Formats: sequence, C-alpha cells, structure tokens
Amino acid sequence: MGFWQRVSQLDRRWIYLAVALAVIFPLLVPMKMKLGITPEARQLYEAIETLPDSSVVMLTFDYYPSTVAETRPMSIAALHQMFRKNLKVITMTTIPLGGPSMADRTMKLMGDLYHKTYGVDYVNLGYKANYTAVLLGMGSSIESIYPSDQYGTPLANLPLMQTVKNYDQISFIFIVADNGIVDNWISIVNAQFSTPMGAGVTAVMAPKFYSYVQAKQMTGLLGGMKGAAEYEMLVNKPAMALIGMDSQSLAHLLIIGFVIAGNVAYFATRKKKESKG
Amino acid sequence: MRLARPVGLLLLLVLLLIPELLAANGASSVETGWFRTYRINAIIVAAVFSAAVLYYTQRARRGDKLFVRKIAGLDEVEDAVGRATEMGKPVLFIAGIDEIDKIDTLAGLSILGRVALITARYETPLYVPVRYPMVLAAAQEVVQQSYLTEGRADSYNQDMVCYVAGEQFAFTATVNGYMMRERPAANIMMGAFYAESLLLAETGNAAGSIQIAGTAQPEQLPFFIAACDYTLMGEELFAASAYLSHEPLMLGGLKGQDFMKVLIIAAILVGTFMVTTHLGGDWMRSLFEVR
Amino acid sequence: MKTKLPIAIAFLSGLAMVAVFILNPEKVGDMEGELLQWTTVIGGFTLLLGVVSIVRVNWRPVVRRETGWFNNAALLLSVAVMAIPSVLPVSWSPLFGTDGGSMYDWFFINLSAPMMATMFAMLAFYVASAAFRAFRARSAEATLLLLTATVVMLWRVPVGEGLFVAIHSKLPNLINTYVMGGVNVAVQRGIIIGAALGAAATSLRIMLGIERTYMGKT
Amino acid sequence: MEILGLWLAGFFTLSLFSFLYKDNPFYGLAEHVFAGLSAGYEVGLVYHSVILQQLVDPISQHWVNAAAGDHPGFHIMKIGFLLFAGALGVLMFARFFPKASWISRYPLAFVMGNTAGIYLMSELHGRLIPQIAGTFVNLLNPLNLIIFFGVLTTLIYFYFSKEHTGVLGGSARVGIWFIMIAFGAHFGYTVMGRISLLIGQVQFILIDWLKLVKPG
Repeated sequence: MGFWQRVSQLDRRWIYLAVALAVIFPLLVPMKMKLGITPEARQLYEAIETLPDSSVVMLTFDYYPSTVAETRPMSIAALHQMFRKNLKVITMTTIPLGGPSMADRTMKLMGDLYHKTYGVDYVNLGYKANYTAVLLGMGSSIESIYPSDQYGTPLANLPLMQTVKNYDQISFIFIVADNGIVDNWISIVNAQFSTPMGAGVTAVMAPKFYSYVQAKQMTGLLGGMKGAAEYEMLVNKPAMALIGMDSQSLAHLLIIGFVIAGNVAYFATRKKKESKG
Repeated sequence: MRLARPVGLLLLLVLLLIPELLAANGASSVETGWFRTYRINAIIVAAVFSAAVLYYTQRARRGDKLFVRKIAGLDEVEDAVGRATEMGKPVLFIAGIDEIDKIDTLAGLSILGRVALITARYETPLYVPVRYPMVLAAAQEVVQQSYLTEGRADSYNQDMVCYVAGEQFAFTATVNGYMMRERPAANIMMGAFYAESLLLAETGNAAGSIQIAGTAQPEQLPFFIAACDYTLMGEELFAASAYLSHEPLMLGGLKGQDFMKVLIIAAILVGTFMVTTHLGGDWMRSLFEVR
Repeated sequence: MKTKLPIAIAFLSGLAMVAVFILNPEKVGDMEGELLQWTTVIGGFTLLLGVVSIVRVNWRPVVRRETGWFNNAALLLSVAVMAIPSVLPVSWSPLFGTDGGSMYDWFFINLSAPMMATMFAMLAFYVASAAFRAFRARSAEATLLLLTATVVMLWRVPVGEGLFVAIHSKLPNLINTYVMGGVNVAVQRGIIIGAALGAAATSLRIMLGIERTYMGKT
Repeated sequence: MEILGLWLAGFFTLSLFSFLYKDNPFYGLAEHVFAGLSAGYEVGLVYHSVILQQLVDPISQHWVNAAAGDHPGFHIMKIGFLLFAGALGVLMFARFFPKASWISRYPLAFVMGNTAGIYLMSELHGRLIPQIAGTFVNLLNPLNLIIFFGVLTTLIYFYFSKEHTGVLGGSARVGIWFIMIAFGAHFGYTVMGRISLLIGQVQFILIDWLKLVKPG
C-alpha cells in the first residue's frame, strides 16, 4: 500500500490523537498568538466603562454547565470590570439546574477577590421558573418575582435592593447565555422597558445576534471563546479564554490540514487507479 | 383540466375573504369578537392547503396515478434491512431524541412502522432505543402492530423498544456503546436531532453500519451529510412515511405540498416584484404579517 | 373500540387545537393552556412506563449474572440514588428534594454535568474525523461543501482572519454578510418552508386518520 | 465531599473519553451510571414539575378556593378537568397488562391528535408565512439577490411531482449547490464552538482537577 493510500485510509484514532495534542499543547506551552478586537466587543466594554460610579448593573447566568468553556470566562471578565469600577451587581439565572450553583460559585469567587460585601455590593437572585413571567414581572417589581434571594433572605433585608425596585434603576443588563433566551431579553425587556443591554453568547449563536447590534437593540456582543478572550484583553485580565484561543487556532489549522491531506491523497490514489486502467 | 374547479373555488374563497383581511389589518390589537380575525391569513393558507391535500387524496382514492420522483435514500431502506438479514445483525432505529409533542417524532414513528414491517418479514432483529416514556409507549405500539400485520406476533418482544435515558447525552452515550458492541448492520435515524447528531453518526460510521438519516433540523443536516450514507433533508423526512408505504392514498399530502410550493413561488415572485418596484410592497408584506 | 375510537379522539383533539388557534382567548378562556396541561400530565404518568422499562431491561442481567451484570447493577443503583431522595420531602432531611444541597443536586453537579460536558466535547474529535473523511472533492457539490467549510473555519480563528484581511481588508466582513447572512439564510429559509409544509401535511394525515401506524392499522 | 466530587467527575470524564480509543469496561461503567442518573434525574424533575406543580398543587389550590366559596362552580370544574387529565394518564398504565394494553391508545391518540392540531396551524402561521414574507426583498441589492435565488432554487429542489430534468432540473441543481455552500459554512462555523467545549474539558482535567497548569 502506497503512502497516499495509507493517508487516505488513516485510522480515525490518529486524528483524535492529533486533535487532543493540538488542544493540550498550547495549554502547557502558551504561544500567545495575536488577537484582534471586534468593534462589537469594544462597544460592550465601553458601554459599561462609561457608566457612573456605583451604578447598578445586572449580569445573567443563562447557561448550562455543558457550555461553560465559552460562557464562564465572559462572566468572570465582566465581573472584573464591574467590581473594579465599583458597580453594584445583581445577578440571576433562567436555567433551573446548574444555573444557580454556577452563579453562586462565580459570584463568591469574584466577590471575595475584590472584597465586596454580599447584599451591599452584589446580590444573587437565583432561579425562578417560567422565564417570560420573570422577565416581564421584574419590569414592575423585582420583589414580586423574587420575594427572597438565592439564599432565602427576603429582599427587604438586603441594602442594595432597597434602592432597586425594577429595571428603571438598572443601568445596564449584561446577558451571558447559551440559548435563545437572548431573544426574550431583547423582545421583552429591551423593547418594553428600553433598558440598555449587551450579550455574550456561544459561537454557534453569534451570527444570529449581529442583527440586534446593527438594529441598536443591543449594545455590543461577544461570540464564543474568541469573544470571551477579547473581553479578557479589554479588561486586561488574561485568563482561561485567552489561553484557550491558542488551542482553538491550532485545532482549526489542524483540521484544515487534515482536509487538505485527505484531498491530496484522494487525487494521488485516484490518478494511480486511472493509470492502472 | 381537473385542477380548474377546486382552484377556482379556492380563489373565490380567498377573494371573499380579502375585505375581512383588510379590515383586520386596520383593527386594533384588542379583539372583541369570537374569532382572532387577525389570523385570517394563516386560516386561508391552512384552508387552501387542506383543500389541496384532500383533493389529491380523493384523486388517489379514485385510482388516479400520482407521480412522485425518486427520493434517494428511501429506496435504500429496504436494501439496508436486507443486508442486515444476510449478516444476521440487528437494525437500529432512532426516532429522534425529542418528545412526542414534536411533529418530527411522529414522522419518525410512522417511518418506524414501515421499517418494522420489513424487519418482521425478514425476521431481522430490531432495536429501538427511545428517550421519552411517551415515545416508548407509541413506538412499542407501532412496532407491535407491524409485527401483527406481518403475522409475526411471536417474534415481537416488548424490549425491542426500550427506554434508555432522559438526558440527551446520556442517551447518546448508551446508544454509542450499543453501536460499538453490537455493530448493527444498519442505523436508521429519523426525527428531530440536535447536537448529538454527529456523535451518533460518526460512531455508527466507525462501527461500519450503513446509515440512513433524516431530520428537519437544518442545523444538523451538514453533520448527517458528512457522516451518513444517505440523508433525507427537511421535507423529505415528512414525505418518507408516505413514500415507503407505497400506498397511493398517502401520496395526497405530498401532492398537496407541491401544489402549495407552486403558490409560494408565485407569491415570492409577485411580492419581490412589488417590493423592488415600490408598487405596493408594504401592502403585500402586511398581508403576511402574523400575530 | 380498539381502532375507530382512537382515530376519532385524535381527530377531535386535533380539531380542538385548530379551533383554539382561531378562537379569541378573551372569549373562550385559555383552552390552549388547559389542553397542553393535559398532555403534560399524561406525560408525567407515562414516566413510570419508562422507569419500569429501564429497570426490567437491566434487572434480568443482574439476576442471571450475565456478562457485564455489574454495569446493569450500577445503573439500577444510579437510578435509585437519584430518584428516591428526590421525591422525599425536604422537611425530613436537607438531603432530600431537588434544591441546592440535596443529593439530587450533588449528583447532578458532580456526575451528570461533567459527563454531559464530556460527551459534548467529544464532538470536537468527531468533527475532525468527519471532515477528514467526507470533505473530498469527489463531485462539484462535495467540492463546494469542502471549500466553504474550509474558508469559514479559517475565518473563525485569528490567524485565518488576519490572512483574509491581508488579502482584502473587507474579506471577513464579506464572508459574514454574503455566506452566513446570504446563502446560509436563503437555504435555511428554503428548508424551513418545505419542512413546514411537510409537517403540516403529516399533521393533517394524522388528524384525518390516513396515517395511523400507531393504532393498529398500517 | 467537594474533593470526592472532583475526583468522581475526573474519573468519569476520562472514562467517557476512553471510548475514542475503543469500547472498554470503564466506558461501559460510565455509560450505565450516566444513563441511570439521567433516568433518576427525570423522576425528580417530573415528580416536582409535573405531578406536584401541574396536578397536585392546582387541585388543592382550586379546592381551597372552592371551599372558601369563591366561584365554587368554576373551581370544581377545574378540578374535574385536572382529574380527567390524571385519569387519562393512569390509562397509560394499561400497557402493563398485555390484554388491556390497547386502552393506552386513547391517551396516546389524544396526545398525538393534539400535537398534530398544534403543528398544522403553528407551522403555517409561525414558520411558513413569515419566511415567505421575509423573502419579499428588493432585488437591487446583491445580498437580496442571493437570498431570492437561494430560496427559490432550494424550494425547487424539494419539488417532488416531476423528474428533475430540463429547466426544473437545472434550477434544482443550482439549489443543491446553494445547499452545499450553506452546509459547508454551517459545518465550518460550528467547529469553533465544538473545539471550545473540548478546550473547556481539557482545562477542567489539567487545571481544576489535576492542577498541572496554573491559570493566567
């Protein structure tokens, strides 16, 4: 069997091994490839950066545990920016399982890092079923939807929630989501209460939402791990997403390499067959 | 022309409804009558469509020959089961991974009915893992009936159809394990599939099975096309049951769809012309507004 | 009784949903929600069928000590540790129920969630092997598939984007607009229009009892 | 407990990945545990979100209201509906008795008919009509030209009533070209997300679990 024939019938496990190496190698030996920042990411960053001190922002954890690679770095980078700027953060989730504990862990981690006090600097509302009613209801009164926070404390006992009654007191909503809930945030909250918002979504969803940015229904957008990496660069806190981008590039190039090799092998072996008649 | 009469009647109906439609367009959003008149456009479309389907079904009943072009992939179903019989290996059928209240699942189940007829005839082992209990009940009923029809009630075993796991990827993990261990000769995947499509199809490919897939989820089609031998795209999934049944009566729906397609293409041509030339484009769009 | 009545039920319940679609909810109330709730409740009861099925299929190998019975036993145990505490009242112990801190939550976060993520992540390998095998320029159609896939893959990473910008500064933008927003949208739309017709036709066949494989007639 | 959870997560992650090499006992175990947990998960979910929330709670709520004399007729009717739905659900259990299993066709037929009724209208109303209207575009723009021809030729590709020859065949062929370009683009686009997920799992193994790499 000739070389090209062997390439053409390569055992898929070699491909798996190559992909694994392409992903692991840059994690051990960072290559620090250059990364451009898209206007959409910069817009989102600027929108939060220009908020007055102590403004109240909302950050959502609308993602399932299975997509944390793309979404969690966005939440963390956003919190770096918000806490450093001394903004007050209210967080919530529309995901029943996994969502609340994701929000809980991330908020505690970042809150401790910036020495923030729960109830004064940030509040975690947690999860409530029936997202349409939740998004709509918070427009008139957050307390009617969430009588108490994630930990069962009545909102009346949380200092931050004394000044925040509904969307009117929230200056910006930063949505991080891996599902179609973004549509509802736009069509319900932005359309009816005109609260400014921006979103971080998975790479697969991103192209669909560019039109919202163009239509000015959304201020800025982050798409997938690349978007997360851009935001890490903007807040100057390189972390998981930026590390991951090297792996991302290498794996893509590898797959393209395989496709090219497969085609070269295909034509090389086909010619041989033809000449043999 | 046989078409003349029903089409004429339908056009008349549409003409009669136009004033109603115009009135509905101007009406306020709060409806006071018994009907949601603002949905008149959808009602007209549904009426025209149902009439077309009924008309063609009636023609089929009268014995008219209705032509339907070959659908690549569907002709392979029988061959694939035949191959499984020769090899003495099972046929794996997955009716998608969605609940029964998804129409794609119902389409998958009716294809399962046709496939089970063939496996019953050849006494080929059949395995149908399902993700939802309600689909389990329906699939068991479908398979049992097919075996009864072929007079092979004794070869039917309730556990041919079994509930595997409720979670998408747990279901996939189990089915993938089955594929590598039992190496079914044919994998037939028909219904609603999501991110697991490629996990299933690549594993089936590695196991050396012939794979025929069909789904109406446009995002998953590229993966099935890359990894399966034959793929039914979108509408073809819904046509499959009718096509496989070889029953003229079932083709009425297909013909009705094609009739609608001609109307839709005509509507697009007219609408695009009106928009491009600024001759009443907005009015045309407003006819298609939905609430 | 066995065939005719179910067909009549299917027709009437289908017709009810069509009526709900047309009728004004201000007048008839939330019939839609009511009927959908019935479906949900029926589905809830049916779960028992699923549990019985999975237990029966796995119980036999354990009793007969068939090869791999250990796995089947592990499965049964997993069902039990997740299901039983979840239906017991929280008032008995904070480990019961489904809230944070329950056994249900712990098993979900520590076992189910990482396994879900792992299965999802395995797609990366499968995408690579499928691309290697399927993307060969065998025909005009296959060539189009492989070329666009390669171009889009390149565009999505910084190196490739840089390359495209070097060719023409607007190239990445053009790909996004014309390929993703043009061809992709058009084809999705064509498929959706066809699929909507097919789905409606299937619905009609079921309502009219032409399609009734599931009730004793093929 | 947290350490135990981390190690179990790590163990099962590697076990599932091992399937890439070949089927093996570790994968077999992980697969069965995963399936079992997911079935158990479903039990908890359905018990709370369906049996309690949709059936038991509403019945008791209506009962309280009826007892309080607030429109008792309405509430009794609601209770009747809910009990009827529950009874339909119980009929599914006929499947446990082979002789009586045909009774389960009643609730099944109800659900299927319901689904069919919903889809008959919603597919036409919610998907077909808006998608047609979306294709009424101004052809003086190149992007719209692509959309216009793409939609038309894709539709023609799915036309079943004639052999694809002549003009129809030519259009159908252009349709399949459009389809292939779109599928290639979608495939290439999705790769990024899939690789990200793998990176996430690898980061979990190397950073969170084995602590071989320091983040940042």
